[in-house]
Parts: sequence; structure tokens; C-alpha cells
Amino acid sequence: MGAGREFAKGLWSENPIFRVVLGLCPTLAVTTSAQNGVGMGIAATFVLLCSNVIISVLRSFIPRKIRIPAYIVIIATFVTVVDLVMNAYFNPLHKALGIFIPLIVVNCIIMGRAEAFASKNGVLYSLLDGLGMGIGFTISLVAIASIRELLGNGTIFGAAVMGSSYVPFMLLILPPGAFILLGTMLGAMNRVEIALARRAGRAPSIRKEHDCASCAIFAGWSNAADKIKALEEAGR
Amino acid sequence: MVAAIIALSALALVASFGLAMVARAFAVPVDPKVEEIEGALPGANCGGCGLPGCSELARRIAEGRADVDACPVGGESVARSISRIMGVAFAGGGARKTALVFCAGDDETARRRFYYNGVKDCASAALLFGGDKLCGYGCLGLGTCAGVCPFGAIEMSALGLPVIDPSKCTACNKCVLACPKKIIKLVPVSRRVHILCSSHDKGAKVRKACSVGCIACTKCVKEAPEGAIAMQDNLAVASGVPEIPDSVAAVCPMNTIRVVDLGISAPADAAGAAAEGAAS
Amino acid sequence: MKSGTFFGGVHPRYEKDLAGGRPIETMPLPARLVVPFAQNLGAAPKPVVKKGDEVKRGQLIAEPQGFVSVPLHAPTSGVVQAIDVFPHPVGADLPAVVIVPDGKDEWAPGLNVERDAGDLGADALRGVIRDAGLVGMGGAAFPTHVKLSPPKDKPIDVLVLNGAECEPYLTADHRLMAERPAEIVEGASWFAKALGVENVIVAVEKNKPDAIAAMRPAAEARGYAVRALDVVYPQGAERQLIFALTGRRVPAGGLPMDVGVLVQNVGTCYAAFEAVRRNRPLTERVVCVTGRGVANPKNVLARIGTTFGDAIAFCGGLREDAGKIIGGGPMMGVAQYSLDAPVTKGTSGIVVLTRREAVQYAGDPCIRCGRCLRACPMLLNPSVLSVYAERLRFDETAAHHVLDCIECGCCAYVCPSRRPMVHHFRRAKAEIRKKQARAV
Amino acid sequence: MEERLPDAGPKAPGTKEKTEEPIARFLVSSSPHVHEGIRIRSVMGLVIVALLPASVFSIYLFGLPALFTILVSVASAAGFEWLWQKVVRRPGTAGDLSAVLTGLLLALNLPAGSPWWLILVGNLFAIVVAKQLYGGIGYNIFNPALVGRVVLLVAFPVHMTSRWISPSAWGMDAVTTATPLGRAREALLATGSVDAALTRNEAIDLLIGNRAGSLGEVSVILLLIGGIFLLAKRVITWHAPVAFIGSVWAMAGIFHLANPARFADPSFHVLTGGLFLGAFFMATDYVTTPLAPAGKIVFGIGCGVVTVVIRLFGSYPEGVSFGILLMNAFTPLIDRAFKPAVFGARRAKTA
Repeated sequence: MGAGREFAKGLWSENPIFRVVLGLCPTLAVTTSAQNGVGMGIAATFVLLCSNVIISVLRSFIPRKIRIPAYIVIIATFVTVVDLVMNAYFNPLHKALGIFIPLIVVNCIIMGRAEAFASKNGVLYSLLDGLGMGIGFTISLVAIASIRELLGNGTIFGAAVMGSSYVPFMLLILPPGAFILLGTMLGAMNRVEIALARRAGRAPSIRKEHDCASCAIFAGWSNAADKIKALEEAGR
Repeated sequence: MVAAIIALSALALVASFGLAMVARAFAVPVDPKVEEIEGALPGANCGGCGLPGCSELARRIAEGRADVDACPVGGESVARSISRIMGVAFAGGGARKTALVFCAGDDETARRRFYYNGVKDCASAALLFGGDKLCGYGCLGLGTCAGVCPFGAIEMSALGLPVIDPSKCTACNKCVLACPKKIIKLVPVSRRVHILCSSHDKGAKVRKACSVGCIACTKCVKEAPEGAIAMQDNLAVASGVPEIPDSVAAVCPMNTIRVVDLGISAPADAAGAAAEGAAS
Repeated sequence: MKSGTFFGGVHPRYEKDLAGGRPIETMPLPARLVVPFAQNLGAAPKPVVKKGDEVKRGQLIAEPQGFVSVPLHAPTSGVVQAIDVFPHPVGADLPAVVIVPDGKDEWAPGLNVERDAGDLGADALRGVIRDAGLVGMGGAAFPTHVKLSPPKDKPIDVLVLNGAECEPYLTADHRLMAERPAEIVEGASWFAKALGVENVIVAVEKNKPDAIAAMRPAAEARGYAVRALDVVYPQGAERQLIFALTGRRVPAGGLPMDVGVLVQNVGTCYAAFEAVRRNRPLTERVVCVTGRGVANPKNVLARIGTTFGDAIAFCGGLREDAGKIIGGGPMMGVAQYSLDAPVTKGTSGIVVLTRREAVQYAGDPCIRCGRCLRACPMLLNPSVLSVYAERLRFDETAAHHVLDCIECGCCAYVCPSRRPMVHHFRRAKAEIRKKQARAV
Repeated sequence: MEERLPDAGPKAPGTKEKTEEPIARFLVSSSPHVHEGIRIRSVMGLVIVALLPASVFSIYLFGLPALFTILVSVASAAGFEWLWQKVVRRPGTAGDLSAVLTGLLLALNLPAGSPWWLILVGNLFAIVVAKQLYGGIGYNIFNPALVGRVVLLVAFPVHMTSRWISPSAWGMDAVTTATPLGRAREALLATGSVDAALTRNEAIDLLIGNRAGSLGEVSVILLLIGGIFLLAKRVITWHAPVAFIGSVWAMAGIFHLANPARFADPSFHVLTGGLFLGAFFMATDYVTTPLAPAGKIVFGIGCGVVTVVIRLFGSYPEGVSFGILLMNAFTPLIDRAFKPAVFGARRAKTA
């Protein structure tokens, strides 16, 4: 795979939130405003980029057995840097994001990329991977946050856009709204992926566990629609 | 700042010492080959090899209890990389296979003997007089095979026959086992000419039931090279060796024998598909 | 006195008046008879005739294979035309012998003679009944002599004559009880003698007052009780009948003999009378040909092997809107695709429904209304079972006791989503049995 | 889905070629071959009929705004259902009246004179999010109408809790007032006692519905008549409603005995709020409540306990919706716990 693909995969095909569904804790918690989304995204991207590069550099030096503590130390270092910098220069944002900045340490996207990519690939690719994943994460966060802020508060980046007669749909600002919106967006993205795949004549890359067919509660449900369709056709 | 450095260093020292102790005390010898082999397998955990999952197969291969080409899905390329890991020579050659439906009796060509009204599932339909097709051997067309295919390789055609996409089929055998009429079989993708019927009925009965069924006229046996096609209980059956030439399809009066282009014979494609499957 | 009824059940439209008032008519011999070998539960008997053979009525044409199997006899005199595969009312295509009657209807030597059976012992009675090819004539076709041979540790103390006939439409048992009560009761007395049972109960649903009135003097003459039962489907199912009469519960997976009860259909009792007193093997039975798809619904005495087409033709033929031919009753019978299916020992009726009457299954999702739970006489949860079966999770259906389902059809009868419940359960049972067979 | 009769549609597949005699002539299916005749539509229709008296009364009481709310809600529910099925190309179930019922129930859970967009948003969540995204009829975990209501309650608390019109038939003077439960809460917050609020509400007013509230919660008697109608028609069973109302009464009674000044009379709690609507029409919803009778009783008690806890200690004056929704989540668990015992299994194996 070329460098371009390593960068681009984070944007769509392996988008950390919508495809791989990682890092949901900050995704659900901080996306109450678009500004928060941007802040969280940039912070995570910075950590991801730096940790990926450092881990890639040190990958042959770190013994395999103690790689986890080693990664944690590296990631924690950069998170501390981000925490201190944000506190110093972007104090209101730092306050808004609160505990979720320190919690980047245990963000599974960062650990995941370190383990799955940076520890196996060269510095350039790891850098691109981290950048792509970070930007994909940021875009996703901003997308979710914009919708929540727009509908739930009538603003985007703090600017009122919905007019004075708009009654804010407060549910979206609240935690349940985050879940509902994320679920709906995941479903919609899968739809888009299926449509794209069909057009391109390839199998849609939807993880088995995101498909209703493999759900323990509704196992086999996705077949139900087809069965009904077949029944209809048989009757006609 | 000095405090931070000292604290971190001290902590690191203590932690690494502890880790070293733990590593020594609880060391579990793991054959590194297992991990490597597992990495080489497609990772779909489809069960096509008959084992619970890829890791189990990897363990067995590493222990020498399974062959390097035991994964039916991975095909030659996977077998090759596993043989490299195991350090054994791989002769290659195990031809890639795909599932094929040995029935051409769709809604236009095959007749039905009653209106079936029940569970839309072939095995259930077969409980009632063996299904509604007039031909007792034919495809019931309710898509049970499509439902069990873990790779989405089977789709039902508008005329009610399963269509298997050889590029997606991994020859995992699930559909073969699921079909109550036992009309799906695994065939090498390299084979081009197939006899798409499973009916052992006599010619007259077949003619009444289906316009594309084998009526055992033996024209194909005469046309094909010696030993390529044999009549078994009113049904022409390909033996596989020698290959049936394309010309035989033309002599079949019922259009039962057809040239089926299974498309992919280049192993490179198969490897690509397997790799993509692992990545997604 | 016990409750006289059981849990669950449904009240279908009985439609018994279609054929209920019509006396049993003897059907003339048709042009050919198709006699399938598999007419009893257990192993099918093995043919002993071949194409071209001449046979007499009552002559053995297939001999039993093992204990749970009964012999098969030629239903009339004639020539064996062929042995081939034919549709069988149980829902499969099975081998059968085709006999072309010669019209003389001659009995094989030694048969059809009155005999004073008073001195026959229990074992001799069992032998006579077995040799006559008797099976349960209510529909299950379980070999009668097997039922009459309970293991030593399970003594039978109650014999129940099942005249409930809870299936809608069917009136064969009803007519038999109304017209031949003395013969039925005498047949039952041979069963009682073979088992050494004193307590005999004749169970009839309340919707057959003339049958109850006819049976009462005949039964009471021998000291048997006649019990009028509530009209609920499936009152005539063994377990439900036993509970209604005695309060005993047949354990799940067990048999009536586990609670000391034997249930015999009244038709079987009549056949036992014929076998013991007249030395006539089972070659004919009463079949109720009914339903709105038939021109003149009737109760006919037909030879085993009479095709549904011939029987229906005798009853005036099919109406134009006939859409479904059922071998048996509409609740538990098997839909036939062909009029070539023959009357077998277990065929109590031929019901022809019009296209409008027959249920059209849809398989909409279960809305969990719980109607099936209330209807299920086995106290199962058909709703959950059908959902599991639909999703091919057969292990779960086994855990939810699908094997205890008696396939009475109450759940599907009341289902507002028109789910093919019984079909799901039959599939699940087949899969579970297949798995069990593999495990052994 | 309508009946598909072989004579109604074209021939079964495989018979369209010109043949001398039709081969597929008869219908073959598994037994049983007859049916009681009931459909999902008829069940839903009965529930709608049972709700009609209360609906009509609410129109009499609150005037045109109530009629407007009901019509918009029913139309939008059916519309969303139809639209969704068009979008995902799934065979329509819009004809089975379940969406109409959801729309009606949601309307009965709204204040009279709710703005149109509020009703639309509520039905969007009820039909699309709570029902169709979970797989449509039979698969939804939560009661759609209640999901719609709770979403509105959480998202637009002002519209949902403080704009009650007092009963003044046909829009004479639409005074905004509070529901009895709301007044009880206000009084409690203001004076530390609920008595003041209670004196203003005669039991008889509560019973016949001369009070403020959402459309469907006002007339206890008419709701009871509807519930009894459903019981008589055997559409619902008594278990859940009796357990629900009984447990509310019992629990409120215990608190009242412990501290009459702080906690209102149990009959006040039984007669106010949407308890009867919830108990008879939503705690009996087939899809989202347990199957077995014992399970229904547990479900009803759970609903009652949550309702009383929210009413007495929560931040919302009313807790019926939350009670039912919370218990909806427990339904699979309750179902698992109360499997019916197989006939005769008692003496069989113990396994």
C-alpha cells in the first residue's frame, strides 16, 4: 500500500469512529459543541501523531513483552504535554474538555494504532497513519458535535444560526442524544458504504459484529426482510 | 522538573524489576509459530476447516496435527506462506474450489406440483412431500444456502435459483451441508463444463417435470472423451478426469450441460481476496 | 370426578354437521387400490407379493419387520399390477402395491368366519390382534399389540375408549359410535381382557349426544362408564384426554402407560371386534369425506388403498373452488398435493377446504400477543419457540421443550401474525432428532 | 400483508408455461389448515376502539386543540411508517393499524394544543427510531409511543410540563395551569406539605376528568371502560394493569401512612397522572411486555414502584412513562425467569 492510502484509510475505510468504532468515551462525552470537538480532535491527533512516530522509531528497541507499559509511558508523556499546553494557552477549552484530556492516555484509538500499526511499520507510514487517523477522528467528532450543537442549541461554533423562533431540541445535548445520534450515523454510514460497494462491485466492508445478522438478540433478523420479500414474490 | 525525572525513573526501575520477576515466574512457553500461522490465516473464523476458528487451526498446524493447506478458504497463497513458516516444502497444486448448484430448474424451466405455503426455508419445505417441485431432486429455491453462506457469495436469482459468486465463494462447505436436496457440490474453478442436474428419474419423468433436466440420452457420453462422463442411475455424471471439452455442451438436447465460466483461475486473485477479507 | 377438561385449547368452528347426520355408506370397489406398505408407526412391513401375483382379500401382502410393526393384508381379491412410489397421506412419496380388483372380493381361506373367542387368553388375543394388522385408527397408527403389551413394571389400570373426535369436520368415529355401539364395546372388552383391566371409560365430547345415547346402554351393560367431555380442541389428544378423565399427567417424553392408562380409538375397538369375532384382518375403515370443497359430504366405509380421488368421486366429486385436500382433520391432518394419495389405516377423514377457507400463512413477525401461550395444551411457549426455530437456533428450541409439542396446531390457529408455528416446530424436531442420531 | 390466495394472484411459479393440465392445483402447507381469522389489524383496531371514549372526551374537554393534536399525531405516525417502508423498500405493514395506534397513544400523552412540530418530532422518534430502526413491528424493545413522549419530555420540558390548558370546553379561555400532580409538587416545594394542593382536587373531578392534564390522562372512568372492554374481548389480560395500579396504590399508601403531610393520599396517586392510560394501554403492549402471566405481574409491580419513586422523589412530577420504559428493558429478563412449565414435566426428568 502506498503512503497515500495509509493516510486516507483513517478518513473513510478505517475511520476510527464510524468504521472501527473506537474511542467512544470522548466521542459521546465532549461532542456537545463543535468547538469542543475540534479541541478534542486536535489534542488526540497530536498525541496520536507523536506517539506513533516515537513508537515506530523505538519499535525494534522495545522488547515485545513489555511493549504495553512502554507505549503507556510514551503516550502519557504526550498527553501530559497537551494537557499543560492547553491549560496554558486555551484555558476555557481545557476547562470544557475537563477530564477527557488526561483520559486520552487510555484512548483506544491511540493504543490501537500503536499496537496494530506503529509497532510494525516504518516512521513515515506511522506518521501518515497517525495523521490520517487523527484527522479522521477530528472530522468525525466535529460532524457529530456540529449536529448536536446545531439541533440541540441552535448554534454552530457558538454562532446562532437557527433563528430566534427555533426551539432547541435539548435531547441531543444530553447524553442519551449522543447515543441516539451516533447510532443513527453509524447506520447511515453503513448504508452509504453498502451503496458505494455495490456501485464499485465489491463486498461492503462492514464488520460482521455491526451487522444485525450477528446480533445475539436479533440473530437472523437481517434475513427476515429477505424472507418476507421472497414470500411476497412467491405469492404474486 | 528534576523531581519529575527522578520520580519517573525510579518508577520505571521498580516497575521493570517487577515485570522481570513476573515474566520469569509465570513464563508460559508458546510456540511462536502459532501466532505467525494465525497471522497468515484469513481470520474469518468461518469454520470451513471443521475447527472452531482460525486460532485452533493455527495451533494444530503448528503441532503438526493439520496440513499446511488445511484452510480451504485461504487457498494456495495462504498454504504457501504457512509452509514457509513451518519450514516444510509445499507442493502446491491443490486446486481452488467453488460451490456449484447442480440444478438448472428455475421458475421457468421446472414445474411445481403444488402451491407451497409455509416457512420460507428449504429444509422446512422438504418436510412436506420433499418440496413443491415436480422433480424430486430439484432446487426448492427458498434460499437456505444463501442464508447460511458466511461470505455473502450466494444470491437468489429472480427465477429462484441460487447464484454462487465464485470470487466470493471460499468453498467452506456450509451450503453443501445446508441444502436438503444435496444439489450443491464443490468443484475446481478450473473446470468449465458442468452437468447441471441431479435427477435420477427416468427420462420421461424428467421431461414432464423440467425442461432442462438430464434425460439420460447418453449423447454426451458418446461425444465426450472416454471416461469423462458416466451414466449413473439415469444421470450423466462428470468424473473430472479427463476434462469435458466445451463441445459436449452443444450436443446436450436439454441444455443441461453448460459451459460455466467460474472466472477466476489465477491464484493471485484469490490471495488478494483473502488479504482483503483479513483487512476488513 | 375430575375436571372434564384440560389447560389451554381452542374452540375452532367444528363444521360437524356437514357429514355428522349422514349414516355410514359402504363404498363400492374402485378400479384400483393403492396400498402403501408404511401404514403403521415403526418399521414398515416387507412385501411378500410381486407384480402379477393374484391375491385374495385378507391375504398377507407384507410381513412385519420387528416388534413395532404389523402385517399388511390385501384389501380385496385381484391382481398385483405394480409396486411403485405413490404419494402417501403422511406427507411423503412412498412405495405402495397397486391392486386391480377382480370384482369377486373373495376372502382368503380361513378368514371371515365367526369365532367364539371366549376361550382366548391374553397372549392369544394379542396374537390375533397383531396378525389382523391393527393399528391406532385415530391417526397416529401406532401398532395396537404393542400398546397391549406394557412392561411388567407399568401395570395398566384404566382403559379409555377415545370417542372424543375433537378434530373439526370429522365424524367417522361419531357415526361408528352411533351405529355400531355394541361392536365397539365388545372390541374394547377384548382389549380389557388382554390387559386384565376392569376400569373402562368411554369418553365422548358433548357435541355428539346421539353417540353418547347409543354408547351408554352398550357400555353400561358391561359395567363401563360413559363420560361426556367438554367440547374443546384437542380434547381427544391422549395426554389431554387422560388428564381430563383421571387427573393424571403423562410425564413429558413419557407414554400413557407411565400413568397406568391405555387409550384406544373407538375405530380401533371396532376393528378389534372384527378381528377377534369374525377373523377379519383390517382391510377397510370408516372415512369421513367432508368439507365445503366436496359436493356431498359422507361417511364411507372404504377399503384401505382407496385413493382420495375415488373416495371424493363417490361423494359427488370436488367443487370448483376446492383448494386444499387434507388427509385427516383440518387441525392435524396433512395437506395432499395429489388425489392419488390412498386411504390408509390411519386415515380418519378426507377434508376438502375451499381456497378461501384454508389458512394462508404469512410469517409476519411475532408480536408477542401471548394468544398461543394461552392456547397451548402442553403449556409450552410457542411464541418463543417459533422465533428460535425461525432463526435456526434449534438447541434453544430443544431447551424450550419443542419435543413435547404434540403438533395440535392450537398456536397457529390463534396466531394473528399467521405464523406457520407447527411447521417451524416440525423443522426443529427434525433437526434435533438428526443431531441426536448423529450423537449416538 | 393480505391473504395471498392461489386463485387471486397469478399462477405459482413454474406453471405459467402452456401445459395441457395444471399440475400445481392444491395448496400444501403444514397443519393446521384452518384459522380463527384474527389478524394483527383486528387486534390493533380493538385497542383503538377502546381508546375512543377517552379521546372523544378529551376533545369535548379541551376543544379544537385536542382534536388537532390527535389528528396530526395519528396522521404523522402513519405517514412516517409508510415513508420509512418506502425508503428501506420493505413490504408495508402500515395497514396493520399499529402505527395509527402508536400515533393515537402519543397524542393522548401530549398536552392539548401542542404545536405541530412537537407532535411531528415525537412521532418521528416513536415510529422511526423506537420502532422501525429496531426492526419494525414485533422487534421493538421499547414502547414507541412512550419513547416519543419521553424524548419530547426531555428535549422540550417547557412545552411538555408547564403549558397545560385547563378544561374549558371549546377554547373559551385557554388558561395555562398545572396538572394535579404538578400542583402537588409545587405545593410541596412551597409549603412542605401537599394538603393545600389536594383540597383543590375533589376525587370526583379526578375520576370524570375535570382537570388539567395530557389528552388521555384526564378521564379515569372512560379509560377504565376502555380497559374493561379490552379485557372482555380478551385482547389484554388483567395481570399487568392490576399489578401496576395495585402497586402504585400500595406503595403510595405506605408512604402516606408514614408521613401524611409530605406524601399524598394513595387514591390521589392512583387517579392522577397517566396511570390508567399507562396501565391498561401501554403496560399491556404485546411487543414490549412479558409473555407469561407471572411475568406480567412482576412487570406491573416494577412499573408501579418506579412510578411512585419518581413521583415522590424524582425531579419530574409524573413517572408512569419512565416506569413502563424502564420495565420494557427488563422484559427479556422477566421472560427468561418465567418460562411456562411444560405439561407433565413435573414428573419427568429434573434436568
